[in-house]
Amino acid sequence: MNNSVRKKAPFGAALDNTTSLFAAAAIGLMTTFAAPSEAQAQDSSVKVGFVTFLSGSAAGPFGVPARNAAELMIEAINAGAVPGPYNTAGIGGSMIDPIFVDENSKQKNADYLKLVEKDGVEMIIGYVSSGSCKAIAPEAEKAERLTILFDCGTPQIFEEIVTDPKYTFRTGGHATMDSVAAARYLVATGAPAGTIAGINQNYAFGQDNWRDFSGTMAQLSSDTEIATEQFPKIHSGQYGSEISALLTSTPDVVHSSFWGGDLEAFIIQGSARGIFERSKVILSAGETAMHRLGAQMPDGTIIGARGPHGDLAPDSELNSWFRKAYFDRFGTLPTYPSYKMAQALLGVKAAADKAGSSDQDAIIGALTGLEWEGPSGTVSMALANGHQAIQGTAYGTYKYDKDTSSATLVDIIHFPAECVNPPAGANSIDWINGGFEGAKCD
Amino acid sequence: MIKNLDRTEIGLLIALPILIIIAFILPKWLVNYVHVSMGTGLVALGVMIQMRAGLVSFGQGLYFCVGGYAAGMMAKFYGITDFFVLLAVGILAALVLSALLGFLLRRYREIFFAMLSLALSMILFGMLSSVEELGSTDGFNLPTASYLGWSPTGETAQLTLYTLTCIIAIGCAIALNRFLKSPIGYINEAIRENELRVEYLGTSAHKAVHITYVLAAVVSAIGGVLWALPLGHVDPEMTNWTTSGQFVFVSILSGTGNIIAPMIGTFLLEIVRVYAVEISPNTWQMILGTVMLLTIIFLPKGLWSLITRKKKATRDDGASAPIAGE
Amino acid sequence: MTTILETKNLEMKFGAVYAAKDINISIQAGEVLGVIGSNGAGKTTFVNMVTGYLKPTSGDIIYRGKSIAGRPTREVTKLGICRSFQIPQLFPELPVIENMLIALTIAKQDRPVLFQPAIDGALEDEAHALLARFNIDGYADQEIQTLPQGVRKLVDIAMATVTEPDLLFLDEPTSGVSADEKMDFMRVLIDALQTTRTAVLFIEHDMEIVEAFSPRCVAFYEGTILADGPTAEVLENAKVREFVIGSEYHRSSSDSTQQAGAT
Amino acid sequence: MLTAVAIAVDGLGFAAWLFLSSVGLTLIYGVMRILNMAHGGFYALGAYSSAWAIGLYTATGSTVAFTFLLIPLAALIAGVIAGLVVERGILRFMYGRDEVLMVLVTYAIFLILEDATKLIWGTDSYVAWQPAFYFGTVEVFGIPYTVYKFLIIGTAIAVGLALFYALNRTRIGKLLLVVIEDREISGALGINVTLFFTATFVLGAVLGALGGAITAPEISVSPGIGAEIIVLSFAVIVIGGMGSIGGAMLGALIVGFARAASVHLYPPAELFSIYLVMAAVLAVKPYGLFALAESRKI
Repeated sequence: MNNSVRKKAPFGAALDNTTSLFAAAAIGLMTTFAAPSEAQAQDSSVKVGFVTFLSGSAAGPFGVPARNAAELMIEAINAGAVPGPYNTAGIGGSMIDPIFVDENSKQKNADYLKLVEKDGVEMIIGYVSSGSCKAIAPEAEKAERLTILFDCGTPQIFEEIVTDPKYTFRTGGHATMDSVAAARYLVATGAPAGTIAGINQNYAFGQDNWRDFSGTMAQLSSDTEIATEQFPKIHSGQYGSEISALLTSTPDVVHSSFWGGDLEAFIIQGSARGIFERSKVILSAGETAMHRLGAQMPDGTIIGARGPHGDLAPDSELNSWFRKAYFDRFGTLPTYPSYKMAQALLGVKAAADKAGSSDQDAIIGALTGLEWEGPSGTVSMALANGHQAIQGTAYGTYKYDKDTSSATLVDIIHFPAECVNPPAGANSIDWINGGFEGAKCD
Repeated sequence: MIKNLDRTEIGLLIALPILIIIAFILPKWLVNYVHVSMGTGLVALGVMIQMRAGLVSFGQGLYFCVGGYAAGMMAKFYGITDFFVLLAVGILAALVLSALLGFLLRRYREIFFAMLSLALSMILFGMLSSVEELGSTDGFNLPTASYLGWSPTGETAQLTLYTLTCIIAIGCAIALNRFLKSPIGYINEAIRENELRVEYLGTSAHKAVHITYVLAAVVSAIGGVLWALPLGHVDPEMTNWTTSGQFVFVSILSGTGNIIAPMIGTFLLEIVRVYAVEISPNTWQMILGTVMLLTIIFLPKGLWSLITRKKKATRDDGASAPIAGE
Repeated sequence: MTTILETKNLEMKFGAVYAAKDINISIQAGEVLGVIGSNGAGKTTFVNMVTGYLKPTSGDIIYRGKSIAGRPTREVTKLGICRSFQIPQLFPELPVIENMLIALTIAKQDRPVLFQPAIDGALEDEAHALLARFNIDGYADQEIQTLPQGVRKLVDIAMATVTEPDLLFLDEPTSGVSADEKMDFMRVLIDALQTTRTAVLFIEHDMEIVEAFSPRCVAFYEGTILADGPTAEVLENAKVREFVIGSEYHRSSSDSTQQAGAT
Repeated sequence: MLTAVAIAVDGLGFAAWLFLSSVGLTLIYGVMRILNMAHGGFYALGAYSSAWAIGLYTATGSTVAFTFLLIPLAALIAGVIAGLVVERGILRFMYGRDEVLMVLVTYAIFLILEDATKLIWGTDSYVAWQPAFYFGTVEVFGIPYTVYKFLIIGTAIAVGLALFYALNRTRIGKLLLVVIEDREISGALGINVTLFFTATFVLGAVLGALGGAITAPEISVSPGIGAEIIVLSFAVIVIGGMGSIGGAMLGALIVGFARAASVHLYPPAELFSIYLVMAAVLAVKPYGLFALAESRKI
């Protein structure tokens, strides 16, 4: 801050330093980094990069549960300890060798390329944020490396950004179904819905969720009116004013796609002030909070898990094994990010085992259009030329069982994939506003 | 022109071919960090030239974002992909906005300049985060650039963009180096040291600050365009205060002694972060913080003082006068 | 002799307090004028008003036939009025020569120049010549903050002369200069300024210096002018003796603490 | 009318939290001229230790009433330890450095504290809702508010008054004002400046921790809460005038009411209402509302 005009003379002598610095930097970097990074480990292992939030506000609710699930599943897969049909060791015979990277970075693309080129990963599984996915999907196609988006929700990925994917897959459903199913659940349970209100975080995910939910409600029950639309800043944590606004506008239904700390803060502040008694509250990502809050979560709240995950997952040997193994190791039940990670890894394993190889091309070939069983039930890569999964979803109503001190969901309704997802090629918003053309809801 | 080059500028010109050759020698992932560091490094330069006038902009992300978004919107809404048009649009947008905002900001100094610039950048952040057409907080994607009708793809496209980025970044650095040695550059030094005297010497400190502010905005917008194009993506995070904060920290850590410092500092900090993440993905912030702290403790005038200090030492062998305040 | 500056009923009020009232002074081209008065008498306020640092509450300032009251400092400087400061206003982290170069650069620029080097050999020669005029060329490469107060004062004054003003205000040029050096110091100063026929108004507490260097003297008291005329007459004036000089004789001892307090 | 009442109460509640979370920042800046970014770290430490202590305590099944002692106690312990470590361990070697450099130093400390918090308490969130529910709710014009909210408002007023009294009416406060006015002279007068600096920093850290601790029962304490508070509290003290306790109070009220008004009247503006207010205030009063007077220069 201080070296200034008087440095005129010193800079005069800086030539050798300036150039030598560049030269030194160049040479230094060459010797340090140009070392053969491609040096492969044993043939029987396959390097996989995992990118989720390990710091920041999304780490606690999403990134870390997903990483935990990844660690658990990798160990189990490498040991062949997953129940059948996944009880063979490794994927396509190779052991998974994981590298974890923090998604909380301003240079996501450069970090991605570093994984591909320096660390030499064969594939990358990751990305919670839709913003990351939008940036990474084209990069994956450019880098020609298998990339599996396991969580992010924006429908735009294959609708607009990468319309002809070759290397990019998404093993989770997109966010449209969360909102469509929430509205369908509400109508199916016959709750009064004359006026609806929303409290969603003011960023793309929250805005999309409310747009889809209010749009679906307008289609399903034409006399629905919007009482108030609240969009607090993400991670603000203090919702006193918003709750007052919700209380004074007396809506029948309050919809929220809050997650993480915001969700828990809203439940605590809202339940203390009786919002859950005055209105029917739908929490489309409520499942992540229910076991942690227990009795604090008011009975009667409609809970979603952004897919048939967690307590909404079907009863199966795989699911019970996963829940038990996760609980034994981490002391909490797995939430939907854990399920989604397990689902992605099992999809990869199913594809590799089917192809009998862990080569990128073999996995891509087998994963395209694949159908497999995860802890949350059947997943099929039906959209975007076999690159986008569809999956049904489910909603339930919260009930705290005082006798066993456990959080449960009752009145669970499952929605088939075709009921809550737009058909191949259709744009989500148009599909909702056009009255769900082609929806099959049994 | 050539005869007027000073040593820093010659150094920069020599660095240009080295930078370009690097693309063929170093592994691609590393070149990639060099590439994006040039974009963000230019913003750090914008922060640095304002620091020379004693002004710390905690909202330089505003112009980083304006540049990226202006170019991106040109491509998104008008289908224009020409590199030079996108760059020109980014520059123009920053020029107009900063010329206007400059009338407000030039009255502010110290922490108040920092906070007002932060507030303005956060207002843009808030607005962009609510515009669905621009992808809200997720932002939107940019197409691959074309060059006066030529549309390379794949490796060629990357190398073309990289080479142009190098040329423009070095060009900007040379221009700013000249700026620092120009009368306005000197007036900025004087403003930082004693603004009252500047007015008594018969010139307007406000005008000099305004000009510097606009120039910094333009350079940052160029950085924004050059950063967004290889990434192919922009989002409002570009104008979030945490992004702006990083530019400030890079400038301080690098030192404001030389125009090259922030460019190299940006890259080095990026590499430190990458390796911190690699060593300890769960606690890399702690490593980064410790590195920053140690740098400040041992090199209070920034990394660049490593070089000036060494040089001083060799010079002082001959000359006897001790240099005060170093 | 032509009148270059004339103030008419100049007045400065801070709240209910008059810092200056009914100030009527005219200054001739090339004259040397001493100003005396105790602290808070309104001397510096007067200089601040004329140089545009303070905007007078009422009254007018006529410079070469035109009103300049309320004009910003930089314009007043450009018109040819400059000043030095009681506490030197310099660029403390930079060497003396850079201080002068910056001053010269600013003085010479008419419109903003962005990408051309400000400094060339000619400018450096000019800066050294200026320093030589005040006998401080030997300090050229030292940082301001390492210099003794007297040298800083001279740099401050030298800086005020780079625009070649027609009228120069010196605010207590000898404060901080040790008692036995004051005379020599002033001689260097006045000689240097006489070569350019600059009109000089200097504020001074030492009556010997006023007697020695200024033919005319103005005495301030509580914001008003007590006396204005040939120095000998003013110093003999009864009121001046009572209100100004009386308090001044005890001043030299309190000088140093006052300096520290003001910084 | 109902909306006006809601804006008033909501604004007051938000302002109280803002004031408690930013008064430590303005105190440290006022005395030490350090814009302390690590403040967010202190806030998070206070919130974590309070939520953690409440959780441990209530798990024993004892009466909830004692948690109201735990909250200030947790803030005190967390603030004193963290404040001492940071000030004695790092900052004291850096006094006299450039203000901007100190921002960077404290930012580095903040990064370290963030991960330290994560290492101590993990990434799972902590909920300690018991105190917030303990007193139930009261209705204001038919809108239920938790009594706990009014407790926070009361605490904010009490802290503000206590600081005002301590600064202006006690001997130590007056000595502190001397230190603020001129460090060197007060040193020469025999005042132990170092001690004052340490004490101020620790007090600022305790206040930051208290802001986090007292709001912990209302929120979910999770990684990242410290980062959110930094820029918010900066806005508050800049609006009020850096280094002024009264300014922080006024700034908190302005920001609180502005946010509440935007939520009730025009929700989309909530995201940047704070920054809009900050820009507007600075445009009119460039040094904030209660700017400290600059001493005469020439």
